[in-house]
Amino acid sequence: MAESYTTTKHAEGHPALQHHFENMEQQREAGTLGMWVFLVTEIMFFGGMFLAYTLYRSKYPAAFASASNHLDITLGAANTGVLILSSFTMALAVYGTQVGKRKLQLFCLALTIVLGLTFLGIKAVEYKDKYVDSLIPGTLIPGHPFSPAVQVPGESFDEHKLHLLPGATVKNVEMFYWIYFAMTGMHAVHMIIGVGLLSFLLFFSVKRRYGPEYHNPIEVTGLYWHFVDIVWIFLFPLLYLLGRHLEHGG
Amino acid sequence: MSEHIVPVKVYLAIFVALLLGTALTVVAAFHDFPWQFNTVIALTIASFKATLVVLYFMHVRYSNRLVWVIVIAALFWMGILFALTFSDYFTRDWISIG
Amino acid sequence: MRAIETFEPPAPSKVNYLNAEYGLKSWLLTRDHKRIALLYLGSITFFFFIGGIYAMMIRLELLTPEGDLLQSTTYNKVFTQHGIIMIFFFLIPSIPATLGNFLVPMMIGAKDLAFPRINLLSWYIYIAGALVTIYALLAGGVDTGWTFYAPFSTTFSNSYVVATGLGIFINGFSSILTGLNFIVTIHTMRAPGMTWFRLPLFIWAMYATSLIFVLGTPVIAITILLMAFERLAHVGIFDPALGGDPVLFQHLFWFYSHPAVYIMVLPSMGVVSELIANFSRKNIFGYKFVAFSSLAIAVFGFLVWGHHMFVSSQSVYAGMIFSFLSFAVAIPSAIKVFNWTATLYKSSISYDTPMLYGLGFICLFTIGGMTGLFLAALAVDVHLTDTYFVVAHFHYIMVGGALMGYLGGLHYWWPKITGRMYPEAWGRFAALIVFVGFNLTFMPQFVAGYMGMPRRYHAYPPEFQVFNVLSTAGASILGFGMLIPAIYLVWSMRYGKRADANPWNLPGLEWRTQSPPPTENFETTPVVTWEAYEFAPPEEIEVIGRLRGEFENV
Amino acid sequence: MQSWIPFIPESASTMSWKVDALYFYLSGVTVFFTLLISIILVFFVIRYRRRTPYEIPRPIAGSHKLETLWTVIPFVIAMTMFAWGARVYFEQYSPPENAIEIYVVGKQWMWKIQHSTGQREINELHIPVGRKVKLIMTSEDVIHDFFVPAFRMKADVVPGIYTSEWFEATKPGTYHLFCAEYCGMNHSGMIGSVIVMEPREFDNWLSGNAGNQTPAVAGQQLYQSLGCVSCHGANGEGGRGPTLAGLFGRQTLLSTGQTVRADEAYIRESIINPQAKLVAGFGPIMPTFQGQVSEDQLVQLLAFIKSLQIVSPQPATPGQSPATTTTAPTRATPAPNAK
Repeated sequence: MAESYTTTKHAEGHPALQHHFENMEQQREAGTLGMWVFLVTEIMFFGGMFLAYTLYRSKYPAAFASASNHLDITLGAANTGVLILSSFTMALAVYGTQVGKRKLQLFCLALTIVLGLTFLGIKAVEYKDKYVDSLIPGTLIPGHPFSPAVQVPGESFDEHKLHLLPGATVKNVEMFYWIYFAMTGMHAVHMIIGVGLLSFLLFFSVKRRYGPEYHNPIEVTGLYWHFVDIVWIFLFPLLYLLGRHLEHGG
Repeated sequence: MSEHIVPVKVYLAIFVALLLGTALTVVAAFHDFPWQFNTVIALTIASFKATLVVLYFMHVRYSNRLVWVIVIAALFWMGILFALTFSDYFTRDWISIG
Repeated sequence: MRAIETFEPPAPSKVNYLNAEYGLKSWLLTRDHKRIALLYLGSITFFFFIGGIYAMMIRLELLTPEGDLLQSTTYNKVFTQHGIIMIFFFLIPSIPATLGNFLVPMMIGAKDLAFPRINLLSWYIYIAGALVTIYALLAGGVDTGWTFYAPFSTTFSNSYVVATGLGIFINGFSSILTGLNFIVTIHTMRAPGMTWFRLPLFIWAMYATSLIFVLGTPVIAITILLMAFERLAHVGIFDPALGGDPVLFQHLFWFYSHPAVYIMVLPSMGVVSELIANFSRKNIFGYKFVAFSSLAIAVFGFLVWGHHMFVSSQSVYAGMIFSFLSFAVAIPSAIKVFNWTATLYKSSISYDTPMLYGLGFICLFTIGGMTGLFLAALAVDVHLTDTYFVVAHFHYIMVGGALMGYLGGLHYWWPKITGRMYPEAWGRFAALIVFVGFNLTFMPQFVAGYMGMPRRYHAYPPEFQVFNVLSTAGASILGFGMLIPAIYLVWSMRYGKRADANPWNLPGLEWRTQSPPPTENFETTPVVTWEAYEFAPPEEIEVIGRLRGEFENV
Repeated sequence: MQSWIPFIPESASTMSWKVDALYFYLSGVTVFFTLLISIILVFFVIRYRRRTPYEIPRPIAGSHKLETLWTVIPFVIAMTMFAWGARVYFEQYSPPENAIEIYVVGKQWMWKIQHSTGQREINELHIPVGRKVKLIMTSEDVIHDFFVPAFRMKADVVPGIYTSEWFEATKPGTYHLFCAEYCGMNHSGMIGSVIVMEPREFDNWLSGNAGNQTPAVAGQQLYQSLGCVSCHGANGEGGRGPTLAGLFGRQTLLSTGQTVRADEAYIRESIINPQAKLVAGFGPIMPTFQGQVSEDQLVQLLAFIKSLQIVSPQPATPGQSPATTTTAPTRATPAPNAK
């Protein structure tokens, strides 16, 4: 980044150059920096929830492991794969725009949207499963309280029933599910916003707005999309995996 | 900020590494390690994956110092939030009220 | 001493940002940072007077020991709403969103902020948050205290907690966007030649403030959100009856809310640096120390939140860590005070209104800062926390500090903003009244606090009455002192003497364009070849005392 | 209520003068620096006032020496304040051995106090002069704070956990008791008094108010009526549930292999959330008592379990006066006779 401008370049005259910037380079720099600063706020926003998670996980380990084991690891892992793939296609979309491969740009943007929607679809299925098992905490859905069936020791295994590890209580399992819904829900909100942004980009890409000279919007949306991916990269082990070994060990 | 165009090969390699990391963390989760190593392993793999995304997909590896500073600052502030909060919770038992 | 060289005034032009366009639409859809600053100025002034009315109600109730004027439920709402409005809707946006918005691009030689649309959006977000909060106040108000401590807020209060929380949550995004805009603008849009160490200290202060906006505000947002959900849907994070921990709420709340104190006072420190240097026609003593102390305050400010929780059942050892760090954060503030004072040595001090506020700031901030040490000292804090001592201390910082700086800055840049001078005699008179009224209001509260009077009490034992009578008397004077500028500033917008481009004869960039400035601030992009506060050429620099060989370049 | 020094509240505990001493030090430093800055400011403002409208003073370079000076000196002073404050704070929050234990339950908007000798009070606390008194406190609803200005002591009373504060009164008299953490509508009415008495008067007061069950005895009744006996044994000797006699204060091995000190917090948790920390060798068979026992009753159960500790002949803890320990009247609790 230029610490100061030695010369005042005149506007390049690109139609996308806003009046208050000196040139496209400055505009691009500002856009990228702005998104990075925004991502810092996002990190702190999720940070508050990760803090609450860490505290209660260490306070109620058995309940959190029991609740975690009830989550669908197959769907969770599949979703992780979907999201990683979408990050990959997003990176390719940026690449395609940078080097002017328009077909690659359009195809990858579209594919990223589809993968984002796939993720949200799988998430919706998981939420529905939790609803069926009465695992929606508090009165988030009025009239449908948190009342999971609990597996009694010796009873045959029922995947709809909650298997409580020693030391776990239903009440603390409920807290896990609130943290689960709060974190994945907030993540899903970010996904929805991301899909919205990508649709906007796709629309204007079709209209040939972005190319090698002007691709900052795609680039910064890519940064946002990768960030949402990173949040999930941490959510997946923390919510789905920790405590899995207890299920089989004891 | 001169622009750096990352070759597709690199993206592909990172993508494969991320998938492998995911598979590895799932497998490791079912294995019973001593002490708290399950948590340590899961978080190490997650951090590794996140680092790959940040460095390559988000181009930080090719970015200027300012972006590095921003990324490190974000982690540092998360660290403050965690470290000082847990400096309370971890030392509460040191004096018992009884 | 040498005579001032007058800067070449820019060619006068009739077109400026105020008359470039007309009509309501031209204001509501403007992307000009100067117009957005005025939109903010109007909004926060409105909230300042609402908050002020609440303050007067509090003081009138406390005139007598009995709870006679207001019922306890009403009183609890009044002090809560005083706090929420003054903090979230006046003090936090005050200097950044008005003076900062107006001046950051002008002082660095840019045409606008980096993201003008986001800037306008931040004002609309502020208004949206304000409307939701006003709805909550009209519907029945809120009585949790501005701190929203769980589980009172999550479970026990019977007031409009969720609506108020939503208002603050929304409002938070306005702060975040302002901070983001400033950081990007200062990094990428400085004029040619405007290096980091040529930046006016106000810009350093705004940069430090923006860091806190960006790093702290998201945490209060998520905290308020979790609190609201807990109240709405009985999903527990904070209420012990639901397995939660109320102390976690305090950690998360103060992680933002302690740095928020620096959001309020850092911009004022920036303004005061401008005032002290410019009205004494002197380069600031130890420029780099003052600049970096702003950043140090922003960073250290995040490490000390636990000093609000010394008696909260927090671990004794964590208390010691937080106490230690709290004393450390006092040092950069002390450095600033000493440097401001040293700047005045062998200078040429004028007694214009902004300077009076600047000098008042130094005095009151010293008291406010020093009494902060009482609250950082663990053992004394145990006695003082949640008493009137705390109330007095933070009013010395927020009114004596933040508000004094704001008023000083408003007067200082008023000719630039409006193109008109305010009446100088009235200005000095009001500054004096505010200073006297303020001290009379809050000095007795220090004593009442050490005597043991708890805060947030609507009735109190009669032995505390004498302090409260003094305090109420002071508040009346202070309230009167606040009305005077409100009247003459509005008056001057139409009838004030016209101001030329550089009424104070100053070297800063914002004074090198016409008053009021044109829409893009400068006719041509300026090229900066001078240092900050360069009244005289650098070769005339005097090295004081026997410290030769030690000096840094100014 | 004032001491002989103006603007200082009455000092009535061993901690008061320690806090006051630090306060005087802080005040001295504050007054010194405020005056220093103000006098320099006023002097400069007069001495260097602008004399002609166009004069320009010579610029002055900054000075690293001066900057170092006014960084290091405030830092050193600040560290003395820190060290002094931390030292006294540690003392304030380290509960002493052999203190009279008194249970405090805060609720909107009153203080409910139980002496271990059975006296109950509301919004009043009677204590003897010259004895260490430790309060074990919890709340039924929101956060409160037990604040006695004359003792320079306060601590939050937090629902869900036990907190404690202690003091040793030095002077008989009646002192303010305030709730210092905002707790809702009648927060400013959640006040009372601490009455410090000479030991003999206090004994009189104790015997004059005798007749209530001690918390331990009340706890014993609860222990029976709640059915704890069936697993933990009539005298806490254990059975299907772990042994309770002698449990308090001991390290206990848990089913997870960890050990935990059986303190107030542990016992409280084990009653309302029994599965959380299972004792090694016992199954998760105990039902939760959350919602079935009030905070008052929890305190009584706690007192009972603590009393089981004393297997050998009772040490003469002065808190338990002979009138109440020898016979344990088991009649139902009458209406509180304290105001």
